Amino acid sequence: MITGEGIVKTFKQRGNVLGAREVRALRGVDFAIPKGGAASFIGESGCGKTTLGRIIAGLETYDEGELTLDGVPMSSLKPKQRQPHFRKIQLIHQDPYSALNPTRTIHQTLNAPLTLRAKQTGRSKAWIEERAAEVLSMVGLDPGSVLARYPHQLSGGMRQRVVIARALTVDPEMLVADEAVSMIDVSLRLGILALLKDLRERLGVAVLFITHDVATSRYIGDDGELYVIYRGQVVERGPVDTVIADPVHPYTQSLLSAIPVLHGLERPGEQPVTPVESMEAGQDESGCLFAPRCPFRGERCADERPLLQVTEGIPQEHACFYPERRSVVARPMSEV
Amino acid sequence: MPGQAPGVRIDGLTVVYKTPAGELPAVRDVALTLEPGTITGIVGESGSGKSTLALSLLNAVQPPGRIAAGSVDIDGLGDVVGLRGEELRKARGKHVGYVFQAAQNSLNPLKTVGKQVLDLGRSHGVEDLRGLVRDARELLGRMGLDGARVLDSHQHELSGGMRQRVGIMLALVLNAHLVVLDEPTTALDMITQANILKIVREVHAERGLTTLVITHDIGVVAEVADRLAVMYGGRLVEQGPTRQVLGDPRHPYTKGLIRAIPRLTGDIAEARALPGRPPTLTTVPERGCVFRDRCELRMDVCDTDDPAAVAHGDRIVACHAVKVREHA
Amino acid sequence: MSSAILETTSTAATMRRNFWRGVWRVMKRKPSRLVGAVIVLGFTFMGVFGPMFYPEVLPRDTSQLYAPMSAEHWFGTDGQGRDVLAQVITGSRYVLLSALVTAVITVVLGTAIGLFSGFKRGRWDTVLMRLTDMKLTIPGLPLLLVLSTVWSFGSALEMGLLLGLLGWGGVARAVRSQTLSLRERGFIEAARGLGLSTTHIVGKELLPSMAPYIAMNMLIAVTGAVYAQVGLFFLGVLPYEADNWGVMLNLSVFGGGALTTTAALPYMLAPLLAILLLTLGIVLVVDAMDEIFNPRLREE
Amino acid sequence: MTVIARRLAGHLARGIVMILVVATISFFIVRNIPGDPVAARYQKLLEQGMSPEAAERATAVMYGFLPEGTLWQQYTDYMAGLFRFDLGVSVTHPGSPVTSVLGEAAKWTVLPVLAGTLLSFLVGVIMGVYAAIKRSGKLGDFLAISGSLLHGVPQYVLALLMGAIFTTLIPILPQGGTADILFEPGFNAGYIGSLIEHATLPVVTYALASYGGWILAMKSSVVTVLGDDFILAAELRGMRRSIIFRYVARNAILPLFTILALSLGLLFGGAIFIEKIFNYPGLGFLLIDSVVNRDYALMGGAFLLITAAIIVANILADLFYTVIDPRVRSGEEASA
Amino acid sequence: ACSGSGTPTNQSSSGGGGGGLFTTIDVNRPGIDASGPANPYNPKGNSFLGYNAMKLAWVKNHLTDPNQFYPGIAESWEIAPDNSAITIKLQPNNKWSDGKPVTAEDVRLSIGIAYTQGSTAFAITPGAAGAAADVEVVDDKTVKVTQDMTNPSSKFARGVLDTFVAPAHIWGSVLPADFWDKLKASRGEGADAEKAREEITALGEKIITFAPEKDVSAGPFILERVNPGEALLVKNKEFYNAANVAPDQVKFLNYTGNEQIWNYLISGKLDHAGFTAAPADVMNRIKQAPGTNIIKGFSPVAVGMAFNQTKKPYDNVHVRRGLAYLIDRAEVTKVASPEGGNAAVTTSGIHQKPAQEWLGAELNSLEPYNPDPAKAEEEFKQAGLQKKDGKWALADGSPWKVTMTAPSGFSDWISAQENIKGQLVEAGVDAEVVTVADYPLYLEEIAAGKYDVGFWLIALGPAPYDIYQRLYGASNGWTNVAGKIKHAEPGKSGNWMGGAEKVEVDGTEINPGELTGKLNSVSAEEAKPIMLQLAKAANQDLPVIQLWDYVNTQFTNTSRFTGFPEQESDLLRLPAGVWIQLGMVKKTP
Ligand SMILES: Nc1ncnc2c1ncn2[C@@H]1O[C@H](COP(=O)(O)OP(=O)(O)OP(=O)(O)O)[C@@H](O)[C@H]1O
Ligand SMILES: Nc1ncnc2c1ncn2[C@@H]1O[C@H](COP(=O)(O)OP(=O)(O)OP(=O)(O)O)[C@@H](O)[C@H]1O
Ligand SMILES: [Mg+2]
Ligand SMILES: [Mg+2]
Repeated sequence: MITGEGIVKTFKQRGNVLGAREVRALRGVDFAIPKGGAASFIGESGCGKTTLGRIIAGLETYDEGELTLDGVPMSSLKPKQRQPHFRKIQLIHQDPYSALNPTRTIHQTLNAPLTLRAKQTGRSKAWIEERAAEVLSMVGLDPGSVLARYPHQLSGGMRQRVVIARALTVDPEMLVADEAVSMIDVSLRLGILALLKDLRERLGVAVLFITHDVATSRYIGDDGELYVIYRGQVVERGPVDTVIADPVHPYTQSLLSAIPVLHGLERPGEQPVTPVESMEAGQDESGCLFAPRCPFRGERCADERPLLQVTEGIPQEHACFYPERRSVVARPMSEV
Repeated sequence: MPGQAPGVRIDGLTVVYKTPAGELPAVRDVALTLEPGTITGIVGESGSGKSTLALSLLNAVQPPGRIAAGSVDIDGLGDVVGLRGEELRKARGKHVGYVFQAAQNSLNPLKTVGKQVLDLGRSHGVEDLRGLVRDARELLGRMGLDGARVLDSHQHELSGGMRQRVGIMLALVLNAHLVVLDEPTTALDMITQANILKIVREVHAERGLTTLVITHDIGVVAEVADRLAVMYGGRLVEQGPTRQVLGDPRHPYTKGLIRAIPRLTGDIAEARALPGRPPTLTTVPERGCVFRDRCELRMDVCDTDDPAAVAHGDRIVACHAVKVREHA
Repeated sequence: MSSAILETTSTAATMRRNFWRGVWRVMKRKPSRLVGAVIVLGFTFMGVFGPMFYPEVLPRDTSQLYAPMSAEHWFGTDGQGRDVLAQVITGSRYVLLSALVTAVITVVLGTAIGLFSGFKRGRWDTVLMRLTDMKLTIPGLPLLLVLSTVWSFGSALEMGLLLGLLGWGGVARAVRSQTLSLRERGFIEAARGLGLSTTHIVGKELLPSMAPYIAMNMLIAVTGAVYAQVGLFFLGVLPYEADNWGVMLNLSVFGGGALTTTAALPYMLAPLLAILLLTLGIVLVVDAMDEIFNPRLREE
Repeated sequence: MTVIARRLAGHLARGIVMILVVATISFFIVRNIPGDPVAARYQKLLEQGMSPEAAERATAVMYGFLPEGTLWQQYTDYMAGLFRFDLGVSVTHPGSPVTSVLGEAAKWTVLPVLAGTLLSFLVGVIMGVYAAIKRSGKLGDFLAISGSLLHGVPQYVLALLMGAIFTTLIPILPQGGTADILFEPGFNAGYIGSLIEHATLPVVTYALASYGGWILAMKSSVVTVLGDDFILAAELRGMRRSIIFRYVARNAILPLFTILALSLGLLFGGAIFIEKIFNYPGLGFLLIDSVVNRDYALMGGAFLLITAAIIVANILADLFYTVIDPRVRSGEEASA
Repeated sequence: ACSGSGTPTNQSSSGGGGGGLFTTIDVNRPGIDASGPANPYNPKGNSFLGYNAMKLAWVKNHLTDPNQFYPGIAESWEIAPDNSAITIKLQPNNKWSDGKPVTAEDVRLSIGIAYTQGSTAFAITPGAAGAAADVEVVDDKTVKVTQDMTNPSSKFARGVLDTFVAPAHIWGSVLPADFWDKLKASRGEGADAEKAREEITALGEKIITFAPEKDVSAGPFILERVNPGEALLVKNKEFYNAANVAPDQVKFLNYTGNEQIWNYLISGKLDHAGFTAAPADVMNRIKQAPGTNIIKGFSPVAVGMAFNQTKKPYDNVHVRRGLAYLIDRAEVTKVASPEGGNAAVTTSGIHQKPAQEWLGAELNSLEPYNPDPAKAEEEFKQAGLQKKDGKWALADGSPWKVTMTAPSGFSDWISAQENIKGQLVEAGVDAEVVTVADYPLYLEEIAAGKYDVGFWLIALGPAPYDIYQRLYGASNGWTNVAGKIKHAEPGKSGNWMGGAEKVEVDGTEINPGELTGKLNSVSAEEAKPIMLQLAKAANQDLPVIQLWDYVNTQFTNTSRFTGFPEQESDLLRLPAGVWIQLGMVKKTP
């Protein structure tokens, strides 16, 4: 069980001589991912998804709030002590090429963490070899043909599988997949998604899926939760299908409206929402962050920040003063 | 002004790249017609030869590549493959506009956008440079930007979406009526993408253009294109009106591809990945169907013969299996 | 079980074999690289074994002072009637040895500082880079000249040590920027996420990725060191060593009049040619470094 | 423009600190040098046939030019003098302040170095563009290899070869000196001609020595820029070749300015060999001379001046960079 | 630029009235300093001896007599038989280049300046040998200088006449009004005298830095302009012998290395050049240049291989003798200094030529130390050295290596040592050559006794005291303080040679240092027997092995000028400017 409460992260950019520029990447994010569960973070570029994912994987520090792994609050530990906890959470990078060392064979890549593990648990060398083959088989690769190769000799999909296999060598409890399929060829994407789902089911590994392609978030399991993030804040949260089918936050609705319609297979949603453009509009910190772009903004939005809440008749949590369901997503033709 | 939109006929186009293993075709024997005034979309996975095809439209394949065979006939220009030197240069920009991928930098980092517009004007002998700048400003305004400010900006001062719009402006400002957009929305976020696509559609209609959109994202073509062509391993395997191709794909690759699209709604179990992996320049088989390794309908003839592109009404499909079924 | 272990060792061996085969492939790709490798190997041989072919004190023939080139004396003789070629060969050891020491120190120190700085970042980085900046700003040769008045760099090792201590700045700077960029690469982060030790990350992940870079710098440092020390000897600010190349240049020009008449010209040309050849060899070999260490380019 | 002012301020502060540090280092090195300038002169007088006692008395006066007081006192005097541009008096040029001796010599270094650098910069940059364009051909290969070779070959090798060719084998150029004394100095053809005649060998050697570096740097820079998308984009927009060439050139030359500054530094170093070999009375020559004669003040001064020149060159290059690169100007790019 | 008579020469000679341009170098002063003042006291000043810098008289290059001169500012002089005084008569119608006459006042001022600069005759050190006691202006053209006879020197006249003369109307301000009083005070004892001496020495600095606005010369030429490469002098029409001065202009070429001089000579650019060592091939090329002449003459310098006798085994005379028998000096000279030196016939401490004058037939009685391995072996055995596997080792069996040190840049010395090393190694004596960075360091370290074996200049004549002072002077323990000779222990007070204080010659024990000190004041005839004793001591005791005697070799070119001195001329150690002012050099018809 991994939970975060009010996580805040501010980047200080080392600008010029006169003062640094601050970027508020996360402004108090709450989340909870159960053991073996699934969660997806979606949002526009720059909204803080990656930052959050890296914080969860222990690769980035946070300024405020608390991250709790299996009931242990991380801020109570010294950096050294946190490491074993974070090892249970493995990050799968977006770019499978840069995630593998081009100068090392797959064999060498897998061996390093396995050797460490063997040392810790007192296992033999033979175990390392066995285990390497095992994790490769787990991700659907043939150990015999893959082990001796260099990353550049593999396709994108295979590389991504190797990255996942490497994460599996340390028996993680959770995988954080940051845009894990966006650089994979379209025809192979589903394969990786299916693999993640399969790992969840077989090994009970929780998956945190970060994407801006909302549709893919459905494929890691229908029990998953969707977190919609806007400018470092969660604006809507609920079961994947519920949020997609009945989004209530105007931002979620804008996002979903922006998804291209497969004319011929689908027909567009009836109430698409087009946000006012340009994110630059005012960094005003008091009101709703989305208000400047929101076509439905009301009086309260300007001065008050809505918090994530549950309201009558709406199954998901949301952060909007005027929640309203709108049918924005395209429907398959066949449903007609 | 009707009739300004040119038609384009690509025929038998083969483009090869020189590699240590010899000259290998990245685009092979492609035939494609762009009807005047339509938006045609080309989809294909990475390395399928889309960009190469797009560059061929301007006879701009970069070395070590070259157009080995075929013709690209553009109304009002003739066969571009035959054009050389100044003629070719003049055709570019004035007749054919080319829009680069968004996140990449298609602007000179050292010059303001306005100065680059002027360079463009001078290159094409525009006499009324003021008028050109005015046009540019209007175009930018049309796309929802503050034209004056953008013209005064350097590339690094613009966001990805803004750059992309500047790119479209530069492609159109000389009044080109054939526009090629290579991956116009890749690396942009969804909302910006939707905006750009909207702009593409509107500008296309307003200015009476013939447009070619190249992308790996079927969603993008489905959203904007009238006609859709699917590329695989350097070949066009299927083409036809967008709705027809999406609704009723014929080629097994198209089918597989469409099935592999993650869907927002509906049964997730319907979607499945295509087994195998896309070919690269070196793994494309020399003879026979390029898709056969991943094909469910593979037949013996696929190993030996290239399937010809055969018209089926509005649709053109290059598959032995489809032919067989049709004839049967 | 044991067979599995055997298998691993044999895979390692095959990989090593593959590496060398790859190197051979890379070298073969351009004949110039082979030439370069032959030259560099030739000099190495010369430095290691060359002096063994000659007596400790070269025979002199006072009837043949500054003799012209002949079959007997390929590059003539010097002002003492000693064979010039023999001096170039016996002198190569000092030059090459100290160049090697320089290169090793430059690279080890530069890489260590660059790695540390780039990997730790923060305050250490700032301090180290300020230091490096300063080092890079102070011109090397003038500093050497000034230093030569305090320290006479007696042995090849001392010479190499000093040049190395003066030369690491560029490497440190370059390695640091490489480290900074590699650091952001997924595989380094992944290794950290997997809990791998810093030693592993630096030794097995970072360093191999920088190998072509380091190797290149090493070779360049060799030429730089040869250049600097021969230069210092040539200027005559360092104590004299009979068969040092720089001393040969000095004696030929300032003693033999190589820039005045032709008699001592071969005496000057021989060490010059040696330097030129060595530089050429290294330049040609450097050209192959990138491909040797990049498995992609190596295997193709 | 404030960015420039701010950068200038930062650079100046750092430059001054550097100069002070270098001054301190050179002071202490120089004061630790064994050997006695007076003894050297004494022995010289003996060799000229002066009697030992007379020689002793004649050299006694030279002690007056040696610094006095404790080391610390000497140091503070030296540093205080530094701020008054007073570097003490030279022992080998008795009575002449070091600054005036340096000034005279600097004239003869700066001019040829600048001329040589400019010459090689121009030729090297043009050849570099060529080498980049023809990089897959024989010509490109040849240019690149010759560039590396020239770049790798020590300056004294070039200088010796040039000297051997043009003063020994085909004696058409003078060896040493600055101009024929018979010409009245000033703006007359004879004097200028004589100046040029004497400077030809050093200048051409400077040029040759740095030419290789330029060709290599320019080539790689042009190759990088040619690979940039905006060049292809410009081509596809049908821009004129001349305009594209300008785009390439401006973008490719930009990074060379940093190298230019560094190379000026190297040239000052290299000036030592070239000036020694061609007997050109510049700073490098002076430095050797002062080293051989143990002229502390002069040695320290020459070393300091050479270093200061490099620092100033670096500052200028950076400012220039700031002016012409809009990215730096607007403070976007953190200093590399 | 390849030929001496380029365009510029022709240009200016057309204006010069047919005298032409005399091109030369000043071998004693490499590196013309464009910013140097026209000041003869400044080592980098642009004052060229014999051209625009004048002395009272010019010292003849005599083998034995230091007191022979050619006239300069002085037309004639009279030396008292006991050397107690000299009366100088100036040239009657000599003028400075600005038209003012040269007077006794100028001489008096110059003598004052000489005190500040330290000179032999005008020394402020109390008790200095050969110092002047008084200067008296007799009349406008006559000056009389008397010697302080408490510690007289036979070279007194030389010390006086070898004095620069500067124009008082330009230089007058450099000496304070009370200078002569101060000088008097300084000759005494006590604190006041000490203070006065300090003040006078301090004046020296001021004088060295003095820069006259314009060169004012009483010599045949005046400085016109300088640049870092060359200096130009033009004829001084006021010079007393101007009518006989042939060249209109003199051009001094800069040089910073010998190779430059070689190039000038080969291209026939120089009308005269002092000696510079050159390798044989270069020498041949120089000789081939049209008009080139080589004039050789006596040079009172020799070089010896000196031992530090505090180091083993060099403390043993047999070792030194053994080495002397092993070294073939002819070969060494051939390699190291083929044109500039003659192999020493033996080690006498005196240059071969004056040795014949001083020693006569006795010279032949000295052991010549001709190469003789057998004798060497005998000597080594006597010294207790052992021969093991063909190599000589020390008495205790430890290895022996002759380590010779030379300053780098002294190419002839290094060549010689390299050659000696080869010879020794062949004879089974291990040897090596070590160099130190430069000459100042070499001097410092050799004086500190850091080297076993080094090269040392000896026989710096012609004054007999100067000759032996190099062997039996400060470096060997004897110091001459106010005429008193003291001996210091080896390793102390600069005694690095560490020889014995007394040696036995022909059965009598002598103290070579004291004998050398005596040479300062005795007459030539009295000196002869002392010289013989010292020569014998040096020959048998071998504090050094004399290797070669330098030869004064000068280059002239007769294409443009003739009338240069003959071979062996006594003018040869004087600058060519003196030859010119004496009216010798003439334009080639
Ligand atoms: N190391 C950093 N230094 C400074 N700012 C940063 C840093 N990392 C991220 N940011 C800023 O924090 C914000 C959130 O970035 P983050 O990468 O988390 O977004 P994201 O949602 O992953 O975007 P994308 O979809 O583009 O990957 C952005 O504005 C980004 O510019
Ligand atoms: N310069 C080149 N040299 C060699 N091969 C090349 C070159 N450029 C492209 N190719 C090859 O040609 C094929 C087609 O490339 P192209 O860029 O047209 O593909 P694409 O469909 O645009 O792919 P992407 O989606 O990655 O942009 C690829 O296999 C590629 O490897
Ligand atoms: Mg991200
Ligand atoms: Mg593409």
